Amino acid sequence: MVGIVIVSHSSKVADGIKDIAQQMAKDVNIIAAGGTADGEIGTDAFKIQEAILKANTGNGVLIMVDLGSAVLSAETALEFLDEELRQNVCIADAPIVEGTIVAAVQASTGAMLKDVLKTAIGACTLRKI
Amino acid sequence: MVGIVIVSHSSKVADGIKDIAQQMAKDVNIIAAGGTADGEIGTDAFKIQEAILKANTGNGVLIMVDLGSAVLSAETALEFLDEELRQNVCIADAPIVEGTIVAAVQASTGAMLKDVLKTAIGACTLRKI
Amino acid sequence: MSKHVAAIIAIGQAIITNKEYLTELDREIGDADHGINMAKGFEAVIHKLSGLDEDKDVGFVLKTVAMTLISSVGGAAGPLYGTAILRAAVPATGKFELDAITVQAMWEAAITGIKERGKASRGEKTMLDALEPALEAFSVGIRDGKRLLDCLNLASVAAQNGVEYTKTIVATKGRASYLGERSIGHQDPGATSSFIMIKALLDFFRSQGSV
Amino acid sequence: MSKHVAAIIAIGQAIITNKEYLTELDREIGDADHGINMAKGFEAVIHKLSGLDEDKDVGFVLKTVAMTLISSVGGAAGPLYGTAILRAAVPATGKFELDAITVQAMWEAAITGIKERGKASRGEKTMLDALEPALEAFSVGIRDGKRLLDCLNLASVAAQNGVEYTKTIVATKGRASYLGERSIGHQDPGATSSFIMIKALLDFFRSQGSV
Ligand SMILES: Nc1ncnc2c1ncn2[C@@H]1O[C@H](COP(=O)(O)OP(=O)(O)O)[C@@H](O)[C@H]1O
Ligand SMILES: Nc1ncnc2c1ncn2[C@@H]1O[C@H](COP(=O)(O)OP(=O)(O)O)[C@@H](O)[C@H]1O
Ligand SMILES: [Mg+2]
Ligand SMILES: [Mg+2]
Ligand SMILES: [Mg+2]
Ligand SMILES: [Mg+2]
Repeated sequence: MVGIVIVSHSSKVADGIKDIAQQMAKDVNIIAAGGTADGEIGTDAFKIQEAILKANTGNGVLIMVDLGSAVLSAETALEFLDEELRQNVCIADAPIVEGTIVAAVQASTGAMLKDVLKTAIGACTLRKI
Repeated sequence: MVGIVIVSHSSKVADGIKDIAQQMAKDVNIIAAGGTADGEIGTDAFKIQEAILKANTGNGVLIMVDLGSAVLSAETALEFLDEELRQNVCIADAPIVEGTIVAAVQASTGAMLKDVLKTAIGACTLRKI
Repeated sequence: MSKHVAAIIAIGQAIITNKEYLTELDREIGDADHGINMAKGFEAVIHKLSGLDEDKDVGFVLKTVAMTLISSVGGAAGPLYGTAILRAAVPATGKFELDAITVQAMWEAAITGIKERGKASRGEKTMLDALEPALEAFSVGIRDGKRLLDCLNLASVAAQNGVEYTKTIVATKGRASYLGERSIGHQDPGATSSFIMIKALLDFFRSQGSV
Repeated sequence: MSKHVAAIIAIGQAIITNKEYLTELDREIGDADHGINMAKGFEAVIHKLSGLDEDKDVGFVLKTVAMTLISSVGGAAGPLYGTAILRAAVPATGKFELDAITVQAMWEAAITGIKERGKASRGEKTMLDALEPALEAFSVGIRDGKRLLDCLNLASVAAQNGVEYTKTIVATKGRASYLGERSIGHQDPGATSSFIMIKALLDFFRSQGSV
């Protein structure tokens, strides 16, 4: 199954999204990587790198991010990965809460990374009301 | 200023979004209303109702939601409000993290509810990557 | 205890008995909490009703039930059943006994409430797929001059068929809609809890030998 | 302590001195943490460098600085300055003294790194609006055969002008872009920290009476 890393500036947000998504997709490897190393609001490329390694079980990893600056840290994390794994990780330009939930459900079916990514991106068009 | 209520199934998510948004808009009245009354994953219409009352300072309230079922609780909460306040509250069909942050920034300028709503909805089109 | 309170407690007990079952259904196409949510809600309801004065009319009791479910269920079912019961309370205001026509009006109001709240209609794999055919069967019974108990029996059978029907369709509302086509083959938890409640009401009246 | 380590510590001290100032700038058009982030980063850098062996070349030292900033800054500036310094480390690998040409190559690599990481270009109200004109001025100095210190002085003046320029433009990258037109009139915190670092480097070399 594709693994999922949740990169939020807030560790509470990342942890809570994991809780919600895991309810609907309990077998998916979802790793929260929120906040800075010292627990402040921010992101940490090394925490993200570690989370990617944990999330990967051989089928690639989707990274969900909250803001543009989370992308900066996530891309920096990618630079530190082995070339092979890096080819199998992508960052979703998708809403972090909504995207993670639908991506997790999709990943739970054993879908491939590119399809899980597509589903995450598609979350933007799901109406709530 | 328009107040903002954050309705997530997870209290961690709601609290964390408030933390992130408040950093960029410290004067905006942002109230987190996440989780059920007993702290589980879910939503609670009465908690939301209370949050709306707290968030309102006379210029209306924008409600941000994570999933469709949060909308059900939010709309139920609206039913319990006075007609006058209800006219001044709306639920945004917008990504909860991204929408709350941009809405908070917009609200901090003293913008009207309809403009804050529009900004929140527009968050879907903001590219991260 | 008034009969209407006893009836609601019977419904609650049926839900609590089926807590695991409903939760397992929700695990397949949702977030594995429907039984937990509903049982929590009805435990709160039973507790609340046990403290209620004897002399409350059906409308008042139902309002209490609705507010309690709304404040304790947590999932989509909370605002949905809560709104339904709030609406059903209106035609029952001031009443201590319900005739078939009043029950029909209450049921209609409940369904309208659910549809307004959930913006769903029949065929979307929700509780409506049990509740709406059940009301139709109930109404046929009334039209044919059947007793309330027999009308309820027709409703219960129709609800059960509705539950079976949900296995054949795609979910387009609620969480299960995230699964798209993969929701086919699974039975909707909300439709199932609706059926369980109708059946419990039927069994309660049967056990009373009444109506 | 090697001169390049001393230079970095001087830069770090300038950032730490300006912690409040940078944070206040970021309060206007961001999340009020740029000074906090950068000071935290350079405190970690200073601590890290104090434990480093004397015999490390500039490239090694810069890699250490970069990794430390990446792991401790927390804001966008962490991966941006971190990437910049990682890239700048490459032409400095194995070197213990830097000539103007190497510094120019390092600076170019740094800017390329920031642009790649941040997908920004000059005129978007970012650190690039200080760093890029500064490099241009530095390069003009080199072309004109100026000493490294004089080149750095030109760079510092250009960076300061760049900071002033950021007041006149709209932010289209990073957090400040959420403000749209309202970002005009405010000075970019990242451009400011870039200027502070260049100025600190200039002052350090001046105080050494060197280059
Ligand atoms: N929009 C809707 N309209 C009608 N019924 C709905 C709607 N959304 C969900 N439901 C019903 O609610 C049930 C799920 O309830 P529950 O598990 O308590 O909620 P949640 O999905 O929030 O966990 C579904 O099986 C379905 O019958
Ligand atoms: N995409 C980008 N490209 C270049 N510089 C950027 C970019 N995004 C932000 N910056 C710079 O980073 C500075 C903000 O840094 P900081 O406050 O540490 O980050 P954050 O916005 O995550 O809190 C901005 O003032 C700007 O100069
Ligand atoms: Mg559920
Ligand atoms: Mg639920
Ligand atoms: Mg900042
Ligand atoms: Mg920040």
